[in-house]
Amino acid sequence: MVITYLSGSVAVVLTLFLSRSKKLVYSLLSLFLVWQVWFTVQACIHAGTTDAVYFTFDSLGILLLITLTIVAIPAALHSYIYIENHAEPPHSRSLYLASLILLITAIGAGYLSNHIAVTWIFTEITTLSASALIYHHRNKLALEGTWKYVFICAISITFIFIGILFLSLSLQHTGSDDLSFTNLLLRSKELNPIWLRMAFLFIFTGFTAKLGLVPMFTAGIDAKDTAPAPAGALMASVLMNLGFVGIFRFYIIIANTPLLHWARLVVGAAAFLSLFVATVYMLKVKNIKRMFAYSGIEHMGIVMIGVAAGGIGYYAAILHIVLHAFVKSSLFFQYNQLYRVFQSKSINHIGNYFKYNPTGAMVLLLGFISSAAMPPSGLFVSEFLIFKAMFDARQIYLLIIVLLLLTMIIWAFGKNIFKVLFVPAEGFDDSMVVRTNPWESLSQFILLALAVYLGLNPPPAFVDLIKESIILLPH
Amino acid sequence: MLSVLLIIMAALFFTGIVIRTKSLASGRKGPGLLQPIWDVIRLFRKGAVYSETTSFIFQLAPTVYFASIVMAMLVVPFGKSQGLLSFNGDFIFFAYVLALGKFFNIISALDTGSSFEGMGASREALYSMFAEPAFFILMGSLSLLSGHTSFQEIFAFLHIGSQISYALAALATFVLLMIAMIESSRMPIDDPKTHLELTMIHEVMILDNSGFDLGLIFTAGYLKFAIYGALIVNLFIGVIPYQYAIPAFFAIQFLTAMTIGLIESFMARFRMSHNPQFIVVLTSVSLLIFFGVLLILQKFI
Amino acid sequence: MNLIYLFALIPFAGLLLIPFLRVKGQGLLTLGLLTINASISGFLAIQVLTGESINLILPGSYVTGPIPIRIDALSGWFMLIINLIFLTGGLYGFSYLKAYRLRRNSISLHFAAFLLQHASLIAICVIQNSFVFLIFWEIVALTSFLLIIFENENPVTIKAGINYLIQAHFSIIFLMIGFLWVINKTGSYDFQAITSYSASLPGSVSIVLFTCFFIAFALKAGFVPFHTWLPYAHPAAPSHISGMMSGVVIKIGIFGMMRMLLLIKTDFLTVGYLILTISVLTGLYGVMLAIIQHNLKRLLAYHSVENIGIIGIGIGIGSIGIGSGNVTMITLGFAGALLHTLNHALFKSLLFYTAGNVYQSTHTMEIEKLGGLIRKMPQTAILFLIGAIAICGIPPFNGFISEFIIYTGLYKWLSGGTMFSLLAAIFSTVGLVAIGGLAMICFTKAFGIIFLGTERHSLPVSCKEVRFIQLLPGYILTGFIMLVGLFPLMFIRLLDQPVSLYTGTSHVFDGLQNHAFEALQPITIATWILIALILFIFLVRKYFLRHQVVETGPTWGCGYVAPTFKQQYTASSFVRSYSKLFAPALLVKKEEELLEGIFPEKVKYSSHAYDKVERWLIDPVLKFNKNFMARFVFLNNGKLQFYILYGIIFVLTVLSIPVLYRNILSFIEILKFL
Amino acid sequence: MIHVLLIIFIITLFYMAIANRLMTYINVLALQGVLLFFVVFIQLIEINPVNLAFILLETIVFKSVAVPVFLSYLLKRNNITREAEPFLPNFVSLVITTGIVVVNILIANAIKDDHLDKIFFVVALSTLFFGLYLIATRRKIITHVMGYMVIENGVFVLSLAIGNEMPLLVNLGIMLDIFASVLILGIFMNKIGDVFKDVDVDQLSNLKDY
Repeated sequence: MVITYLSGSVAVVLTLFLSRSKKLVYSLLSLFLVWQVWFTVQACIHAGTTDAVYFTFDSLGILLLITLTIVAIPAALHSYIYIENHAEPPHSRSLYLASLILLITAIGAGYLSNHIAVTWIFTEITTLSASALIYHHRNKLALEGTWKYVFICAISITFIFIGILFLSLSLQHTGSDDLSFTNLLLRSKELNPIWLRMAFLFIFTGFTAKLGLVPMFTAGIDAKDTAPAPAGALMASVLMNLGFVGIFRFYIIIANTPLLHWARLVVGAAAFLSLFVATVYMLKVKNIKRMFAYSGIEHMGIVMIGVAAGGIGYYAAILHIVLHAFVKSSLFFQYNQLYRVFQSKSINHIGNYFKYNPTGAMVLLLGFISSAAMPPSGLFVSEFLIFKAMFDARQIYLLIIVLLLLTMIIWAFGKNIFKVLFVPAEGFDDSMVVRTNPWESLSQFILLALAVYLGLNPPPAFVDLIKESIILLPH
Repeated sequence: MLSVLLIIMAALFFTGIVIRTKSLASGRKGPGLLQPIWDVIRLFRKGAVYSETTSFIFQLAPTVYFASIVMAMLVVPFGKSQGLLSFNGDFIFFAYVLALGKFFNIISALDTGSSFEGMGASREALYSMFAEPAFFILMGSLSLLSGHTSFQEIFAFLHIGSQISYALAALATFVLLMIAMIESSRMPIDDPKTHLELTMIHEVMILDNSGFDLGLIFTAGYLKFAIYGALIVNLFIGVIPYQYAIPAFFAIQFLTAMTIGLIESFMARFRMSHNPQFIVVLTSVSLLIFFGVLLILQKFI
Repeated sequence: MNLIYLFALIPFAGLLLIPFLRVKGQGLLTLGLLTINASISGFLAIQVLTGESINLILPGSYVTGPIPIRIDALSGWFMLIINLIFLTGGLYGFSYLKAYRLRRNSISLHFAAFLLQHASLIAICVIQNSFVFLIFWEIVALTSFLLIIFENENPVTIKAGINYLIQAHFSIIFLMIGFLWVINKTGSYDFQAITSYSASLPGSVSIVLFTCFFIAFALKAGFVPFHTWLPYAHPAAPSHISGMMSGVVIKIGIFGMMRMLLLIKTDFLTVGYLILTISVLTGLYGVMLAIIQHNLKRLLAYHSVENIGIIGIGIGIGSIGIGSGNVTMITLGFAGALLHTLNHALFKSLLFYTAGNVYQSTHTMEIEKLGGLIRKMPQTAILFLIGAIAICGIPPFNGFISEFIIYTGLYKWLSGGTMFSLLAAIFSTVGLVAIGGLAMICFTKAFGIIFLGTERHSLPVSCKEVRFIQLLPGYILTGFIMLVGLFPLMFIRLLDQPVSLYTGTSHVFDGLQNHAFEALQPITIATWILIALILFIFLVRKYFLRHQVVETGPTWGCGYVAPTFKQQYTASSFVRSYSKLFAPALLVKKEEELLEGIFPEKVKYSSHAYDKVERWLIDPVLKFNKNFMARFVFLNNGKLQFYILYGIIFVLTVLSIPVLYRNILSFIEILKFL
Repeated sequence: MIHVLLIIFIITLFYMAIANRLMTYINVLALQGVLLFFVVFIQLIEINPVNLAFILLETIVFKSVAVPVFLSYLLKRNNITREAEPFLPNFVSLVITTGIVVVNILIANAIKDDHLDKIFFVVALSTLFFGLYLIATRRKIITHVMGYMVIENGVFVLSLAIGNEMPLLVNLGIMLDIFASVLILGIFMNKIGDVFKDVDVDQLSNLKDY
């Protein structure tokens, strides 16, 4: 079935890439959305089964796939709005949409793959498609962003590959050469610890480029900054989740070996550093898009801290990463309407958005509240659980530092957001402000509401999915 | 009831005695003892002049001031007999009802918009603020000593026996006397003798009052003296029978008045900037009293 | 049960409807829904205050677990206060916001937040699940933030709002740590777990736990040194919000504190002394800074700090009473605290509403610029005067009653005990007295300068009395102030249930087996006599003056022929001698040019009050933090090589650390060997 | 024999460390390709011939011909100056390179695993870190590309170490190699040359946060 899905999407991509007529392009886009939804439904139906050897519809995969689909639909919608507002030339339009669809497909397949090498391959493909999206504007900055992103990702992919080589080394003396997660988990006791250590280190470092964690977080920021906002939304939410999947699946294996403690230290250190870096730059940046990106870094830091803390932290981490996908993408979607009003992404030139587009302003406000993990946003729930996990792990001092850092982030984020929302920007004449249609914000409201609902009152199915996806971890 | 009558009677003469003492001390004959009362009565019959900057506050204030003094008078006991009102913590009521009077005094002074009266008002507010803690500590220590929290019981159960308690009584007298001086802003805090514009606190606040209002204010002033005098009396008479108590009352009131007169004739007014220190001294003195009480109760371990 | 669901439903109905209505409709809808919710919660509150307590458990969700809802007398009392202030505040806001009717968006946001805040405040009072409690706690913070920043074009307002938001978030942090501690030990979100757990703790540890909660609630209530957000938030907010903030929102901190005193079993004596000390300091510091403020709302804000201190003194006495098993002190302390909570809510919101009237007709809050308003807006003046007298704790108004009860508690405490406790008692008394005296300076200044004398500054011609509808809330509050002042026993009866929660014995006041309140009866009589006396003398005065000539003339200038309004006493000059005396405690920045020469130039003088606590506790931390964080901005410097270097460094560090670690260990071994 | 080749490989790294001209780098890359060709031939002789042929083809055609030619074409096309312009003097980089190699030998020595031919490990890691070092210390953008190529070679060597057991991984490595190189070089030749005339790294540091 996955094969069908992949071939189908590839077909769509190719035809899109070649086709120039507006109608055809958009019908193909909507066709793909249907295709995507169908695939998701199929995945849910065949939950637990393995497909085409390398893919398994396990609960983590399904959960994130559903998230992907939910985010993908408004992404497509906003891409449409974006393209129509910018009156893109046909070829760039097709290129954009083709690479968007390719990105979505690759991410989806990456979630589901049960073989580390396959995950790795799809990660490469995301790099390819993402770079096309980042370069969409075709100006100096876009080029620089693309170059950096591609280069860093190439390096990180190489790291992952080295990691895989080490992994195979550690597997060597067990006589099996199957690098699928299930097999690794099966033999986790026999793996050679030295090579496993190296393998985890390199794979972790490699995936941080996608996940947006210290050390490789840098390129992702530039990418999300220079890419068109709808694509940026995908990169800031579901693409990060792909990195998470890569690390998490491998973490499950290492968690069943004596190396768990060491792995915890590594992940925890990286996560804490990311949180710190995020704070530093949240206090610094004046570019609202980059600010969103850094807040993403912060959230990934929190997620990985949850993973490192263990216990209820695993549950909270998965919950957090799903909810964060919704919140952050809605913020990025809103960014387009903001930009349409002010024609600038620098906070100094933006102000009193509440006056020009109250609906959108509400999205920004709620988005801020959610992303600052203040109640009633669902992220508060996950963060609370993560703090609880830290408390249970006897990391009270670390917890206090984390809380302080988060407070600073809220302060910085709030300062900028409320400047954007309310305080008029000096020297901005609102004579030619375009009236934005409030219904554009509907999808964002839905995403935010979803985050609240899933956080505060999660339906049993959702809870079960999360619980199953962490069932292999030692509790 | 008895206390009220006595206080009123004392009030009739008190200021007269003070003035007479002062004039004798300065080698003059001086007016009759009841002269102040005649002045007040004359004022009551007069009309009034109001500044056009003033509002109804200005007209209401003297009434409230007078009423507050009268209320304060009602809770003061006399030896065995309670005041008209007597309850636990009535001295708190005493202090706060006087505060009501002050409040209105101050705002009525501000109502005229005159710089002089504003000055007086600001000082009145500051000094009374300074004076209050002393009174409360004094009453607190007395109530601790007697184990009761109403004027009448406190004074009734105050056993003046040991040397320490004599010292305490003396100190208490001093404190009460000084509070009285501050409250009615006499020497050494303020000098009512000088020409009105130069008296710095109380007298200057009532520059614009005239007629009936002025009369009320004067009467209130006389009553105030008598009230504090009565408190001082109560310190000493305890529960002795009336045939001794009542003469003692007048004797002590008379002494108090004379003391005030003498102080006023032989002392110079403090510099305004020195007054706060002086008033805070009262607080420390009353703290001394408190420690004395602790001594008596053997609380020092 | 259904009532509660209805209650929870209504604000959301409001949220959905408000954005689609016109301004007037929004206001009416808000008022209507508010009234419904208030009557629901008020109904429940009356029920619990008359004896029965409501316990029920909502199912909750997977994350929250079961949500116990326990409405006891304490919740009831606070619910009544909240409802009262919100109703008047809503009414006032309804007419206050008419001036802004053009800014529809802000107003709809405002009203939505208003409804939500009321609901969540009530929820805080009744919900006993720590997780849900946290959620509502933060919702209150958020909504009050939204309410504060109503005049949101002004950067100062936003700054003040964020300042508040962050400090509120700190309170959440402390709450969270406290709750997490309990959850971690007991695994239960229910508040009863706190009781059981703290009971199992040794006193010293449980005090740490209590301190955690205490700081959290002190941040909300604005105890010194956690008060620094108040003087910014109140002036920034529209007046009805300032009124509600200091009437209710900071009181929720008091509520939390008293709730914790019920829940946590700890060494109440120590806790009592702790609270008492902080409270006395708070009261003194608050009023001392209030006096030198030039902005009326800042002044009132500092007075909220002062009154929180007074309430705290009551709580302190109460918990000392619990610690020493002195029922009278418990009764007097907590009764005083609770009653003063109500009283402060009443007169402080009254004062803020009148301040709002002044602001709307003069467009300034600078005391120095006002003057003689009593002739332009007499009703506002009278209302303000009543509020001022009440807040100074002077009879015949309500402030006196609660302060009197607290005094009685102090003197009961003073009636015996160890040297230490006696000293503590006497100094708290001195503190309370000083607070009263200073408050009198402050409000004679405020009332005298703003409303009396002549204009110190040319006021706008449009300056006139506001419409009656806008005065109405003030009159209602005045009515309550009178009621408490003249019929205190009525309210004392209501306090019977809440206080008996602390004493443990039910119906403490029936027959007054402890002679706590026997004084209130004569007090009431005395107050009546006082009023009667004033009326009587006033009539006599009228009688005497009826035949006399009553004329008006200029104020007696002591011979000076050309007095101008500039010669009046100003606020600064009124408190000059005070601020000279208290200079060490204050922080007044002065800019003055002295007169020189025979024909001096125009000179100017200006002074700004600043907060020492803020200068010493807050600012350095922020400064350090800023510099520290700024040291790390080189990380993302746009150079690809560095980005790759980070990767290398990370890998190498992780690889090398274990090796180094081992080497260091062996080295230490060698050292040991040597 | 393999060992000799690998040692020569390491020596090429030293040479690269002290080389000044970009052209030299390109030649070294080509030489490395050839070396790898032989290494593959000897090391993987017993895997199935088709796969072997594919790998050999990749090494000889892609690594040692296509990439160098393409790089030199880029040099001419964007008329990039011939100097490598390192941040550090060659002597230092030589020392550092030696250090890298030594450290790797030590690490390899520390690892107890008889399944692995240590020299592969040493060569691979040295190459990897040397490549990273090259990227970090050269000023021109194109040297980044070359550094990346060096890294790829290192990874390739590492994959050869286990090529017998898992030829799949070798193929994956090749795929990565081709994919990434094409992507990077593609961007490079299309755009960067045109947009940024004087291709200096500092040109590409506008996206930053301070």
